[in-house]
Amino acid sequence: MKYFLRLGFVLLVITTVASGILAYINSLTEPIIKENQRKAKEEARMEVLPEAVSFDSISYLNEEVIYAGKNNEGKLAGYTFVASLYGYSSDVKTMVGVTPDFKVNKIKIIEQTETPGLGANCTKPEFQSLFEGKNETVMLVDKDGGEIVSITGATITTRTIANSIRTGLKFLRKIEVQSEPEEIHREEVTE
Amino acid sequence: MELLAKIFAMAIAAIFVQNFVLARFLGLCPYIGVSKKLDSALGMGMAVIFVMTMASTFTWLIQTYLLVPLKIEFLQTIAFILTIASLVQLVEMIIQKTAPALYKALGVFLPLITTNCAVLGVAILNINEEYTFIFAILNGLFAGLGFTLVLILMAGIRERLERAELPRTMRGMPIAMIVAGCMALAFLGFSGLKF
Amino acid sequence: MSIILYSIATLGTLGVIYGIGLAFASKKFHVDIDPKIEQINEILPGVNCGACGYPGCSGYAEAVVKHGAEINKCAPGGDEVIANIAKIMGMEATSADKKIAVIHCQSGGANNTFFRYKYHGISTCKAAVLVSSGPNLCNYGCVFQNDCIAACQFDAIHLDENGMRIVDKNNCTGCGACIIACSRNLIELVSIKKRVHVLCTSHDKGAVSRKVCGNKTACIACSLCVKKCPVEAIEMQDNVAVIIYDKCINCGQCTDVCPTSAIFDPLKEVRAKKKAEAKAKAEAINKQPEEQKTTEILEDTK
Amino acid sequence: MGFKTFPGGVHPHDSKEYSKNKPVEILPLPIKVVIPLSQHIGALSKPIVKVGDEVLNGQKIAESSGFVSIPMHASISGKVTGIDKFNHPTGIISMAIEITGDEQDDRIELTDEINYLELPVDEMKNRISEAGICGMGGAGFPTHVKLSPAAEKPIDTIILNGVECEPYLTADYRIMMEQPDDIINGLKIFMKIINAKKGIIGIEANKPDAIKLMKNKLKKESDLEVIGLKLKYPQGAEKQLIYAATNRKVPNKGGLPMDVGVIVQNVGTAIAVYEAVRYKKPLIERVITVSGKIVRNPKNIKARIGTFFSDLLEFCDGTTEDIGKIISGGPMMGFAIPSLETPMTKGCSGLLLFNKKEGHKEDESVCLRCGRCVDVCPMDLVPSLIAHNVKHEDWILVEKFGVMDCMKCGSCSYVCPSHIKLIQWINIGKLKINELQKK
Amino acid sequence: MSVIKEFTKGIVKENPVFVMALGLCPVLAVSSSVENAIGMGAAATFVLVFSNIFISLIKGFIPRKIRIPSYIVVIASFVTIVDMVMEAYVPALHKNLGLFIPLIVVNCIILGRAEAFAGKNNLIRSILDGFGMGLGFTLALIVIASIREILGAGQFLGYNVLPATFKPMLVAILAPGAFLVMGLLMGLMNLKKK
Amino acid sequence: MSDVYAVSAAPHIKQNISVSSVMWQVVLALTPALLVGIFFFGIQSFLLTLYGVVAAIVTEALIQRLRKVPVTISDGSAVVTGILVAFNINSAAPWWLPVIGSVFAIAIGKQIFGGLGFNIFNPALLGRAFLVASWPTLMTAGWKSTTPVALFKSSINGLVNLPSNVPAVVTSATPLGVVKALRDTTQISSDMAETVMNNLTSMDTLQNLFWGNIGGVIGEVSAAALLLGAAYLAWKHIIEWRIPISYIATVFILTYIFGGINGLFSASIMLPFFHIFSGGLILGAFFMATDMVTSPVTKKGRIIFGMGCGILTVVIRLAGGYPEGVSYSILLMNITVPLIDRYTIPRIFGEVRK
Ligand SMILES: Cc1cc2nc3c(=O)[nH]c(=O)nc-3n(C[C@H](O)[C@H](O)[C@H](O)COP(=O)(O)O)c2cc1C
Ligand SMILES: Cc1cc2nc3c(=O)[nH]c(=O)nc-3n(C[C@H](O)[C@H](O)[C@H](O)COP(=O)(O)O)c2cc1C
Ligand SMILES: Cc1cc2nc3c(=O)[nH]c(=O)nc-3n(C[C@H](O)[C@H](O)[C@H](O)COP(=O)(O)O)c2cc1C
Ligand SMILES: Cc1cc2nc3c(=O)[nH]c(=O)nc-3n(C[C@H](O)[C@H](O)[C@H](O)CO)c2cc1C
Ligand code: SF4
Ligand code: SF4
Ligand code: SF4
Ligand code: SF4
Ligand code: FES
Repeated sequence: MKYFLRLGFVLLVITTVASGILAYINSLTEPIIKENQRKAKEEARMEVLPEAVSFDSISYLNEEVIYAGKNNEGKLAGYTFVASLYGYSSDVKTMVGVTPDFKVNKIKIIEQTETPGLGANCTKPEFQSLFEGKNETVMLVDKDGGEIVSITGATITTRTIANSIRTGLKFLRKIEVQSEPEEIHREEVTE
Repeated sequence: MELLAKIFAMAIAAIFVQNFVLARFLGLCPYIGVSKKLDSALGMGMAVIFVMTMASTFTWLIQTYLLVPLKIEFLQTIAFILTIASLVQLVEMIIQKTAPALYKALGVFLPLITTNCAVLGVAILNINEEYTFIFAILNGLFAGLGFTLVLILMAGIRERLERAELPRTMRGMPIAMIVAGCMALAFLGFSGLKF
Repeated sequence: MSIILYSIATLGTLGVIYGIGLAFASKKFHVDIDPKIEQINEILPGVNCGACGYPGCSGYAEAVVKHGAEINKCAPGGDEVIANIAKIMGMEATSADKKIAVIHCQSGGANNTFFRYKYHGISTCKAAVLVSSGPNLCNYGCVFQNDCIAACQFDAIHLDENGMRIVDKNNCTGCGACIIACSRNLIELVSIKKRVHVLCTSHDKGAVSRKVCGNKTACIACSLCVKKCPVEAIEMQDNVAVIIYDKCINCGQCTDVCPTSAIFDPLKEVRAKKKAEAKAKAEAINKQPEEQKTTEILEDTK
Repeated sequence: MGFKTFPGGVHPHDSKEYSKNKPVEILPLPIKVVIPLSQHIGALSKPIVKVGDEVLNGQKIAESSGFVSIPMHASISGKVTGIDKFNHPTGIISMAIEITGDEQDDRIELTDEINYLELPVDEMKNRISEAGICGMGGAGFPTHVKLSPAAEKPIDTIILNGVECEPYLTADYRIMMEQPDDIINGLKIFMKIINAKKGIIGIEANKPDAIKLMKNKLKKESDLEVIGLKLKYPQGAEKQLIYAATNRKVPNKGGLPMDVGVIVQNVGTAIAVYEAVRYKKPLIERVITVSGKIVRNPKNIKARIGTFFSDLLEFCDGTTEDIGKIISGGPMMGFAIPSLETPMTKGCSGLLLFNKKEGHKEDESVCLRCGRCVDVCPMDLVPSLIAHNVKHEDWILVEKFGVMDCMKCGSCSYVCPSHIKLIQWINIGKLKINELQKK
Repeated sequence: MSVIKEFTKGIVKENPVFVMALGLCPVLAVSSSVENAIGMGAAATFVLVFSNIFISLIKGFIPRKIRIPSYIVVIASFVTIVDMVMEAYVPALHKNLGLFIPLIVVNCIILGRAEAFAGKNNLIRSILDGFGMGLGFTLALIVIASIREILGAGQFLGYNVLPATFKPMLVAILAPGAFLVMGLLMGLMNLKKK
Repeated sequence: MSDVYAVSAAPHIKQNISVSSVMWQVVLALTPALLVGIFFFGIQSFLLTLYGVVAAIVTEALIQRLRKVPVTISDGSAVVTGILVAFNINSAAPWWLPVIGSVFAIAIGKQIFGGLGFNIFNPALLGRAFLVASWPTLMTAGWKSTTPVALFKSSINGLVNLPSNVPAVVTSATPLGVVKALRDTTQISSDMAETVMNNLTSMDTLQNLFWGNIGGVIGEVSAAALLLGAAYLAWKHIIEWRIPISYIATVFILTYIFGGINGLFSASIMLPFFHIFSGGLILGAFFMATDMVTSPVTKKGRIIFGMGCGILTVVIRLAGGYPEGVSYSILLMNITVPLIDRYTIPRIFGEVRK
């Protein structure tokens, strides 16, 4: 019995010490990590909607927040949302900036693990710029009759991105056109 | 029906499309180490299926009811590996005592599994993918099945290669890697599979 | 701060529970196993990586003890572990009385064999002797398809220029694999100290064996050696002389009397040289000019 | 006419044209014969003569040394000049009795039992046993043993094997053409002894006139039947013949025809049995085919047991080309032998001579895994895997894959594109497994 | 064994990847680019060195029965530290390596060295051993990653190194390429050994 | 001792067949398909094939030299591999594609395992899979036709008589590409999809498929030419019916059940024929799945193998990321061959059922 207690005790000491140290280090790194994540999203938002200086959350699309961005005059500068759909081999997440007239301002692929050299080419600026100024009616791959020229050998990825953005745009238009911008219940997002 | 379809899709993905070994690079040590004999491979495969399912279950519970409420998710790695290690050892001892026949067929492979990154991998993936309890368990099961499938196929091939006139330098590990590469090449055929 | 406390508490509790639980379980579910397995298991790194090809360290330990698995399979353990396992298994080589293989036939190549037929078929001795009793005229001699060479893992059997199989006594470990491989039962393990061997196993009558031996070194069962041996170490067994190694004293006298050189003595040259030297010395004392003769003798023995 | 057959098998060219239409000729008395003591499966016969003894043609010179053994008889009259090791037509070297003839050919006396079918069964069997008859279809199993099946295994059918599926050989064909009545009488004796209800004569499709002849002869016999069989090797193999004729499968792992109520005998054996039962004539001669492309005059010869092959060849006027290979028996299962100075035995149905080219060497290459051997194996084995495992000495698998069920028909080796000597490997495997099983 | 050898053996003679074939998962998984390889190598080396230090320090206090669990806890702690620190300071790399950082815990090299070496040797030797092994691991990773990145993307560390006419051999950075490159390299090592 | 004769184990006669005769007959049987390829795609397809063959032979000789084993390029197996690699490449491919494919096929697919007889995977298909994974765009795009005469009332593309209002999405280059495009896009009405499907299964399309007037890789286009070669091989007993028949039958049945666009059994009876004659199925079933080295030796095993290929082909064609699944299905089944062989050892003649 004593032997068992000793075993238990040693393990206890080790785990205690370990967890103590870890908790301490965690307390140091966690804020940085959180801040990183927030910054990353915010930077992405800023990037796709550079005119905006502040963002208000207005709704949710697939559990991701849709923001309305205001420019420095406090006027609506546009919206941002994260479009997401399963592509060739992964979920492709795109930060989309939308102008107030529901055209794409800019997009940024923020998460994907498509095939390097094929689907992964979607992160290239040349490709992302294809989407600028398009609305949901032409937000289709060329092969589907739209205006998005697909990446060679990666039609699936292209189609995924286009479709996800199109869905988002439709949704956005629905909720925004229904309700007047002023009436929308807005709250500052604190994250 | 909806649920069944989802489970089916998950099974296909975990077993073929995102096979743990060939596409995700998890569990390679036993894949190379224990695939020399079909019998061993079968035993190992069964043990892995069992442990992966168990581990998925327990780690999910620990994560959801212990780490998350207490906000100590950073202890995930350490808690999971301790859980898996203890679980495996416990199961091993119990089987050894109560079912010697089963132990002979399966139990001897259990210790090897502790350091198999597929097990810890599936536990962490379950959390990352935010699976529900049932799906976490199923994911563990299917991932184990996928692992076992390629392990057994590999063992069959290696038993045949044992008697091939391989170039000397390629014997053993190198040819196993090459076969794995060819298998991965063939498994690319499953890529993009959707039902 | 609370997080630090929580984590310490959680992990500590987990640790204690797992630790004590396992300790209890190991008592409760204790199973007796071979102490050697335990010992080896202790020595092994315990990382259960599977590099050995066995299911974990304990699997390997069991394989070593029960199934004679090779002891050098543990990659993480390195040489140290190998040495330790060897110690536990009592594997230290005892070189006190090393036995090596002796091939009892001096034939064995196309150059020194008579044929009954041209053999077409699988190049193994086993297969060749199954076809019409083997291609060579002698029914007891080497069929030289090299099964022994293939069987030897230590590269200890080589061919000489006549195609005769020679055992390299340095490489031979006395494993006996070649004995099993030889379809003519020509190979025997003999203490390395015994140097004189009858290199023929033909049970044919003298006249026959003399005729069929391509190397002309068959034992013709003349029994001269039996009579000559000072310690009665040779017996005639069914038409062939057999040395009882326990008795043989390596004197080589049988070699001298054998009319067909069926008895082989590697020391013969050394002996002859010594003898010649002794003789030379003796004669040198008697007659100086005879010197040339001795050199001739020496050259003969080369 | 619907021909019956078995699954698997191969179609080598039958090459029977050389000797098919040559009536049996009788070989002049040889000066010397050598009678091996092992012409059959079972224990060696025990010599009962000494060197120097005078013997008569037909006199017993060696007696059977057990139940599964047979006596041997002198096939010429003369003097015993040696009891020593001699060449044997299976290629081995074994003990034999040499008799130098006195050119008198003095015979022992024979009887003539007109009502031989009325003889008691035991007497019939005794006569067969005393005549030293063993199977003449190749395997050489003592016939009296075959005719004494275990009581719990009733035999209802006797099959006479007139298939002669080996290429070149025509001995059985000739005797069927020339002695059909004797064969039928032999069959009746078999049926009488064993109390079988049905007798079948199986003949391959490439001998239509033999089938016709036999059919005519058997028109009135309701319990006797001729069955035509497809031209396919090894149609004459016992188990395959039984399957084709009766649709019964002899169990593997040492199962015997009697397990399915059948006994198979060669047509030559039937004649020998008839002669033994009726005339008490010992088995001292048989018909043998001497053939091959290079034989000047291929023939079917009735020759004394113990005659040297060299004498037979001389009777056929030698060869037109240099001999490359000598084969005793058929080309598929026969033995290549090192010397013509080899005596023929009771089981020798053929002597074939090949030229140097036909006897040339083909090296093994690696197995392509083409599966041809698997397709043709009449025993449904996987010869390539057996050979592969013999090579790697995995005896457990070798046995598991059924090496002991291989009848060495040679079909697999015949079709292998990689020239793998499958049978040779299988033979090694058989030997090893035998050895292991004994332990 | 000399102290220097303790350090160098891990690099070639007992290279954990090519010779011992341990810890293959991260090797194959992250070797599609040199950058990831270096990151992974650094992380693993860190864990190796520090867990070796700790284990060689506390080895006297650990009862045999709970040796392995204790070591695991030590290693897991360092892994978690690496994990957190990387996430905080090099988030991009952390994201690329993903799952394979926590999986360092079960990497046989680390547990193996802890058990086979640090558990038996003094502090200095353990440090050198850990460092040597870590370096060997990193170098192996870099070699594989270089081949894969150059062939598969025409790049090295993200810079184009091959002429534009070269059409990258995509397969090299896909899963099959990892196995094939690894197999061929191992074969090459065997060839050299003889 | 004057005459020394040859002695060997029985049998003493031997069927006139050898490895090289088998291989060269396969080469012969592949020639009609090559000729049709040249006819439709021009001399370029011949050159590509030549490059593939030469590369295969040179690689084989080089590696055998390095391995210090006898050089066996004359047995023709490398030639077969080279041809089949090139047959799996489209005629517009650059010259180095078949070369690299053949080098990989022989070096990694064959010699590394010990050469002829020991390889696990079909070398040519491994070469193709390697190329597809490495240069997917080159392997799947850009069919070019240089048909000298307009033999048939149709185009070299996937469709005949395409209604003008069909969106561009379905104008894929190969018939199976059209099927996959229909599956992938949401931008086409079900009526339209039906029209396209009907078009695919029309007699005209089927005829084109059969004769080879259609987009595809060099070797696969003409079912007729391939069947001619296959018939020769079958007549010579070089290939055996089990694998191709079970393969094709499985595809037939499964595509009939699952192939329709409106659920189970909605396909017309012509659809299975469309599936059989399009893509590489005929080439694969008769020339690649039958590669004896990489297929099971047992009879039952071969049927299982063929069915497995069939199932995988249909799965990939109807649900996979590629329009065509023949090559992957065969490769995937290659993996299972050792196990199939192991568990399908036939019951020995006379073996008693337990
Ligand atoms: C190994 C491999 C990876 C691939 N990865 C992708 C991918 O990430 N995204 C994608 O859209 N297509 C990918 N494909 C290609 C698809 O299978 C398909 O051929 C392609 O999407 C068709 O597009 P296309 O019409 O532009 O040729 C990949 C193909 C292979 C062989
Ligand atoms: C492959 C093979 C082929 C055979 N072919 C014949 C044949 O053609 N004719 C024949 O009488 N016996 C043939 N036999 C022998 C028979 O199996 C059987 O032993 C014989 O018919 C029994 O009759 P017996 O005892 O009278 O010789 C063959 C055996 C084997 C294994
Ligand atoms: C290369 C190889 C191939 C084998 N193939 C088979 C096979 O096809 N069928 C089989 O039952 N056993 C096969 N075995 C036999 C196994 O080694 C082992 O004897 C068998 O699986 C034991 O199974 P059991 O205990 O159920 O009888 C094979 C073994 C090896 C090494
Ligand atoms: C009927 C038949 C089909 C063959 N098919 C292929 C094939 O698909 N791919 C290939 O590389 N070789 C093929 N070969 C050639 C040969 O078998 C191949 O090179 C071996 O796989 C190499 O070991 C074939 C040969 C034959 C006789
Ligand atoms: S096989 Fe063994 S006994 Fe024979 S020579 Fe070689 S080492 Fe010696
Ligand atoms: S060497 Fe001497 S002791 Fe030995 S057997 Fe010969 S004579 Fe006898
Ligand atoms: S394995 Fe035996 S029975 Fe089968 S074909 Fe070969 S020799 Fe005939
Ligand atoms: S016939 Fe020959 S090459 Fe074909 S599988 Fe059989 S042994 Fe192998
Ligand atoms: S590193 Fe993944 S199982 Fe060993």
